[in-house]
Amino acid sequence: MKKLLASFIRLFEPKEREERFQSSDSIVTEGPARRTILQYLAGAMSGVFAFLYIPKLFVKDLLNQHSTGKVQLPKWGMVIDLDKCTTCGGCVVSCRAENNVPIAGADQADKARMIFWMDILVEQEGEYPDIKMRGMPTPCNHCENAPCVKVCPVGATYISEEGIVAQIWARCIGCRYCTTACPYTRRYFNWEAPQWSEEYKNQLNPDVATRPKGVVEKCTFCHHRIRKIREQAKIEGQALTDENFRYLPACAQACPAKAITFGDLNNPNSEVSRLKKSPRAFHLQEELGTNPKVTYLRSAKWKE
Amino acid sequence: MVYFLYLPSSYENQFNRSGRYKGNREMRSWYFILFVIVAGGVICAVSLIGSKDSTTQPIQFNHKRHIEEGMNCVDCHKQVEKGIHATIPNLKQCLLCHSDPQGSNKDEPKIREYAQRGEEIPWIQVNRLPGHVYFSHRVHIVMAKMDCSECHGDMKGRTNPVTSSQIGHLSMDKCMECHKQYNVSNDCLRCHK
Amino acid sequence: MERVADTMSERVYTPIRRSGWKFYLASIILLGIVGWGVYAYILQINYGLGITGMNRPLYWGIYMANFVFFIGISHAGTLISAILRVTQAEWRRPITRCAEVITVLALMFGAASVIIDLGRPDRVMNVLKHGRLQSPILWDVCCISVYLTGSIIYLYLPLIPDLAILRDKGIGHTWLYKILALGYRGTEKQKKHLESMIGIMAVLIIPIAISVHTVVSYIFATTLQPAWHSTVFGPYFVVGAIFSGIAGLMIAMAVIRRSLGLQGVLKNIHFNNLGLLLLAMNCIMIYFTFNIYLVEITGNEPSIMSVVMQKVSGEYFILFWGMIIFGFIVPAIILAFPKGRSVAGCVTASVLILVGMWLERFLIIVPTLTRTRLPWPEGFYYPTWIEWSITAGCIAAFIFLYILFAKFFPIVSVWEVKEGRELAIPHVTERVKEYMPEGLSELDH
Amino acid sequence: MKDNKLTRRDFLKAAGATACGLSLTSCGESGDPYSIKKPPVSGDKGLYKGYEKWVASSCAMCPAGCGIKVRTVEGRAVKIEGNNECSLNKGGLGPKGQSGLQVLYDPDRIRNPLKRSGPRGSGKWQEISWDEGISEISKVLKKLRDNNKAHQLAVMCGHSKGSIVELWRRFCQTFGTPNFLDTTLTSEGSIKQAMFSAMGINDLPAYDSANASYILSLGAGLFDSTCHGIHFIRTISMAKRGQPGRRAKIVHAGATYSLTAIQSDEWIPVKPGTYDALALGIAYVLIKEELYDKKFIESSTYAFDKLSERIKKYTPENVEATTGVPPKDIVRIAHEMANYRPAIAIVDTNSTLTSNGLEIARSAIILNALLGSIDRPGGLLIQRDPPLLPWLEPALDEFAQKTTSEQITNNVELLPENIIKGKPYPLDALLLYYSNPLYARINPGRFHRAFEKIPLIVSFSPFMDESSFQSDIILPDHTYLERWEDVIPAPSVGHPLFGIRQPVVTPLYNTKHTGDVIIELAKSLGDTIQTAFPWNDFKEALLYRISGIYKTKSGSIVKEDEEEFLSSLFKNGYWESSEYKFEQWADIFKTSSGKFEFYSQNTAEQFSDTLEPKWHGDSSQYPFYFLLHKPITYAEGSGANLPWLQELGNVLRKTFWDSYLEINPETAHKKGIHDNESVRVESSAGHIQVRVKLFAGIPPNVVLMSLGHGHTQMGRFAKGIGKNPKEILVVNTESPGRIIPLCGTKVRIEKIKNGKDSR
Repeated sequence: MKKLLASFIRLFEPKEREERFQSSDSIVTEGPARRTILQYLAGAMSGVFAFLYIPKLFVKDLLNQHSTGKVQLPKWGMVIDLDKCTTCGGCVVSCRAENNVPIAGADQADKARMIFWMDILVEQEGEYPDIKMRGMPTPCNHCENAPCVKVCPVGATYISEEGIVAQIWARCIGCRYCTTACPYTRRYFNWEAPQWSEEYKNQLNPDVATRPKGVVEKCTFCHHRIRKIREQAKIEGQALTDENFRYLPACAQACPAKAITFGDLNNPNSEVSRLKKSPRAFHLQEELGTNPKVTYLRSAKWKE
Repeated sequence: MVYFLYLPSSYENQFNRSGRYKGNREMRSWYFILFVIVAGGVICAVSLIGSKDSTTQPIQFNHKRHIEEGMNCVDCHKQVEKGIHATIPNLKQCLLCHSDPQGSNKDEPKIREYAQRGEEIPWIQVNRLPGHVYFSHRVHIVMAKMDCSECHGDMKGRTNPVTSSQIGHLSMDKCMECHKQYNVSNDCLRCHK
Repeated sequence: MERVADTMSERVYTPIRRSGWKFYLASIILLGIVGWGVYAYILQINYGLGITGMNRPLYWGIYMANFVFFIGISHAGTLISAILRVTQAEWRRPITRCAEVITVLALMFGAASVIIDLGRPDRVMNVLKHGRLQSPILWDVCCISVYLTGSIIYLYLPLIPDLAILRDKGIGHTWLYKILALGYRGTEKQKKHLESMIGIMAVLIIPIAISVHTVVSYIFATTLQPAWHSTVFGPYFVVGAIFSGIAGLMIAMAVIRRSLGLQGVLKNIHFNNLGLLLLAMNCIMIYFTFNIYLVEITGNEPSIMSVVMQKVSGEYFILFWGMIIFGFIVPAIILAFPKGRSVAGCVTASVLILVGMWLERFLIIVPTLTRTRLPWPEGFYYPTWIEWSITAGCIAAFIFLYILFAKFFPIVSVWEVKEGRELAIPHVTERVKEYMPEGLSELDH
Repeated sequence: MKDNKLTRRDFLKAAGATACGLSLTSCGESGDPYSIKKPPVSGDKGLYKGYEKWVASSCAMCPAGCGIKVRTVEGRAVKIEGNNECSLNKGGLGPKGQSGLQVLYDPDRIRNPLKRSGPRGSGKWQEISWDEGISEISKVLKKLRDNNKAHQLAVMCGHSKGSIVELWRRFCQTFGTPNFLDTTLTSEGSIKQAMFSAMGINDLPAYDSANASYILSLGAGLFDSTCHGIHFIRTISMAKRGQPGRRAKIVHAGATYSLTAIQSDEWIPVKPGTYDALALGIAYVLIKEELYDKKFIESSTYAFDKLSERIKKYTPENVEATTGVPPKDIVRIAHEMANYRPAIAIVDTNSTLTSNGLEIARSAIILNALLGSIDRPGGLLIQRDPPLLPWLEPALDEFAQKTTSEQITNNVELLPENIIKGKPYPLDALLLYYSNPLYARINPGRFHRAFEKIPLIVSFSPFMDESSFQSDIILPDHTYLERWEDVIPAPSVGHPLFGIRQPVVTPLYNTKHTGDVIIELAKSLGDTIQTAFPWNDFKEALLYRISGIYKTKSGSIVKEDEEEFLSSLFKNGYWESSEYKFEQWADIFKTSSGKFEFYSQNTAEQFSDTLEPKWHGDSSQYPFYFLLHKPITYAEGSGANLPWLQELGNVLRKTFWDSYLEINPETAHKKGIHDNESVRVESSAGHIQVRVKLFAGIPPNVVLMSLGHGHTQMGRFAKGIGKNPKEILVVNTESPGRIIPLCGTKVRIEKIKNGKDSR
């Protein structure tokens, strides 16, 4: 080892190197030192520039992902009628079952580590007996101007061509910037490896990937259901109408009050487009300009 | 490792005798060779560990023979045109023909042995996609009219069952390349679940 | 005079020549802490981030505070020495090196803090593979790596002559110096090239340094979170960084001065001057903080107010007022008086400032996350021993590497000091002459 | 020196490399973290990958009996969804129904018949075969019959309807014991009794809430938990927003601000348990101002004069004194109800928890009658039963004929006292079918003592609940996704609805349908018992009953061939008749007068004069009314072992995996209690320690606690989570009828100093 190092060091022996060059050409007497420094510097700087410019190359790829086809793609949206909703929690459990959302357990629940893709948000005001309270189911709002998408450093979350704010589990590095940036706190992090007992593993839905520890997960508008129904229809040559999608996501399907409606916002005749025009319609935190694709209906507006 | 890197003394002597400039150059190439050997070794080791060519299927199934008999892929891999998975045929499928002895393959009677014991043939699934990838055979075969061989290689000429993944060479880039070529969306949600 | 200089260089070379028991003792203690931190980190990787105190919606905890803190400290060196070099402040000469080392190491640990904070550290390369330019984190990655590269070069360039001296004198690990000195022999031409290189780097590094901390503030400011979404965050963070950086530097200087006996080199005047700079920064910090809270409180937006009230009179009441009083006001009072700008005064102020600034980072991140815009969930945060251990490990590793640097390389730039001693007086006289009103000389006649 | 340094460096390098290696290896999960390897499926072979099937069945998570469709992939049940066609729930399914999968795949299910191998409650079990288990029981039963002690066998049954209940009844009948104890009666009893006295119908009422314009909930848990379940949520949402141009008003009179109150248009705070006074106060206004439905009263009711005589006491002022509702509100509600017809007043099991439960149920029914909302669109409906073919009457042998017809108790809550006293006779064997008295009954400690007196206790529970844990033999039943069963939903839609429950997956473990076990048991007992059970298994007996529906050749499935009928029944999962026929008063009223009776001739029970419910406990010592809440997730404790429900928790209070005592913030402030602190809740029957949740919707003199937690057994997810409020309830025997009220206890609360019990 020592000898090896010795010989390696010899390469940089200044005297010898200078002698070497002196013997061949006396003009470059002081060249080597300068050149080496310059070379090293140039190398370092080019490294720096590579660092700066490599990501830029990916912008091209990024733009390609949003291919602009001629066919108008649907833009999925959801309308939740709070006058109908009784906050029974059917949507919450249905979502859990459909999307393999892990159970936190008593200890982790105490530490506020629970994951709900669909959660019920509660607000309360007033004193007995003039109390007012409201519960509202809140999935990911799938904002058109999503604060979470802008901040993801690796493109693990993006807005799909059909308007779904998607999370690609396999790319997520778990920096939790998106969870922090989301003004609705509708993104969840796998603090620990999700645990299923051997028996509960039977229940896992094969259409939805399970998430490993350390990644962020969120509502997907049950896009696997959309894909499934669409493939089925395409192969069987059927046309899909708004009816097929109206109660498609697991939460909408489960809702006993049918308070959740789903559909294509680009289709002016769809139920969601119709409901969205209702005077009762409002969005959560409209003033932030996130432009959510989840619309709420309520006769008296929810105080924010 | 450290000892391995020691210079052989004879070489060092030679190096000392010859001029420095030349010696330096020789030494560099010597390091280069060493590096190539080490790197090559590492790569070989990794690829050896990585490849799982050790799978032995329970029955030496002859694809070529079956195709020659006029069968199609879909005859056994029944769900190719109907579902997401191509599916490995079950024993019932085999017994449609093989309830009586056919041909002369020494593995062929095994089918009936399994049937007698009431067991399924424990085929080992080698083609697997990661759990977060959605790949529908139906869509690619029926809608895109792809040929099985495009991913699975020439099974028609194969006389033995698959022992290693044939789709291992498929990377996400390859999927996306093809999608781009045929003007299919490369939206992440198209294939990720 | 020659003799004094020689004793100075001898003192700088002492740790390079031999390692005393103090070095070993310090190393063992520090490495013990580092080992403990590594153990905690291995646990964290095995169990996931669930082992920390973070939760929903408190997705960022003290790791992120450490990140901002370390990046802040990093502004100690390069920026200060670059600014001082560009402005040709002659008193800078003995302090540049120890400042620049802080920069390089703090940047490394800043970057490490982010990686520690990741849920999937194994996928960290995704940032390069799939980087998205829209994300402030990517800006950070770019800026910090540029800054790190730049600072290493900027640390390295002035080190070359010193390495050549060591190589020629045959002190310490000559083999290493032979490689690193790049055949520098101190000829006029080499010197000229080196000077111009350093000059270019000094100019280049200033905007990069400012960009880094601005971009760090963008991580918070570009989100919609209450009390983060503020235009003032960029300059606020830059000032905060310089502030904590100088404080860090003063502590390092005091330790070096004490342990190497360099009272004759790192003089009281250095502390005094840096103290004044620190005081200036302190005043700007107080001004900014006042500014931010006044605007937030008078704006009276409910979501922001709930965060502000959290700090002012809520759960973080003690930390907040502790930070304001002991982190900002007390140091300002100490530094305001010439007597307070003694070594002891400066160190006291610096320690207070460092703790205060760490709290400031903590109080930027945590209270905002405990009060989200929507009424539920309300967050709470109690860091676990894992987080504290890893934090302690990072700090210990930082100090250890700093000691190690002093062990291998001269921590005070010997040639610069020497050069300064030889050139400074004529140089300064020359320069001062240039400032003089033209007519004055004529009037003399 | 140099050597030293190098080795140190090497050491550091090695250490660093090890650390890196360690961290990297632990980072990557073994295998594919995105798809989790599932355990092999038992049974069905030849399931190809991705094989998917939807099986129609019926939910059993609550008595509502919604139609469900279960998605099975490769033989595993993966998702339960509501059956879109079933008119009961129209595709909707509540959180409990969705969680059914966790009943099936509960890791702590009993997988084999078990026999106790240590002393009771030691938790030592020995696996036995089914034959062993059945013969062991039949040995004991035979001995009972031989010794003329057949009546000393008791069956506690937790289902109120269906063939399996009929099968148990038949078994008891032929065996010769009158002790078939329906444990559901304690919660539904008051309303059933009220229905019986007014209309001669021994069933719960159904409500046509979809078509009502005005709904007054008298303490009912329309959206909390009712046996009408999803039906209420669906129909009332429809009434509120489902039909263009129509908008029903929902008024909730209740003691606390419940889920129902939140979703109602108006909440009227009422003193706990005084809904009868409120209903009669409204009736007073209706009668006084002659706003009632005169036509209906004249044609189809009996003893209206007696009612109008009696109701004179219930002036709005008097009612205010009792209920705390201002007179103007009472008058307004009466006017609104009279004007916005159809209007209904709804009571359910949540209303009748107090000692005057029977009175509450009766006054609500009377109010409906005055409004003319009986058997009318948008009113109270009489649930019609599906036309099942009854089994042939069994022949009884001399043993069965000569045993006493006196039940050991007419109320399950009083069972332990009778057992302990051996009065009227001791109990020798107890069979527990879907009942868990050691948890679910008031003050379950009493049952603990009673259990010690019973030589043989057999449990049929698929879970190790508290009672099974204390039993001698456990013969685990299939869960509802593995068995055949018929489902007659709790009254909701009115028209006959019949749901079939069929195995969605092959049974996972060595469990057995209890119906099959009864039949086998009967066979092993021989004689007339054997002949009374001529079927090979339960499915056969069930199909015999279903053939009655086939023979009517009406309703949603009409098929010529019985096979065809059955296959389409299994495919649809339910059968229902066409429309409900309204205003069939002459047919439905089974009273002696044939009319709606304001004054019952059938029962000797009259109007009681009490206006307020009875509370146990002195007000000075125990200042708080202790109210119980049945949350939608657990109702009375059957869902605590399902993590999905635990994780859903109390939706509006955001409490999970624990039970809380809800208390008014001001009261708490006065007592110096903060949110989430532990308090000691004490009644004269005992005390528990529980965390506090401040909630402004609770009156100052009331504390509220949810049922469902506090199991000491029942698997890993239920055990030790929360507290069971029934532990501190006082058994109050003063109420009329057979009702032992759940809410009749007053408590005091004490802050626990330093978080520890001051005891």
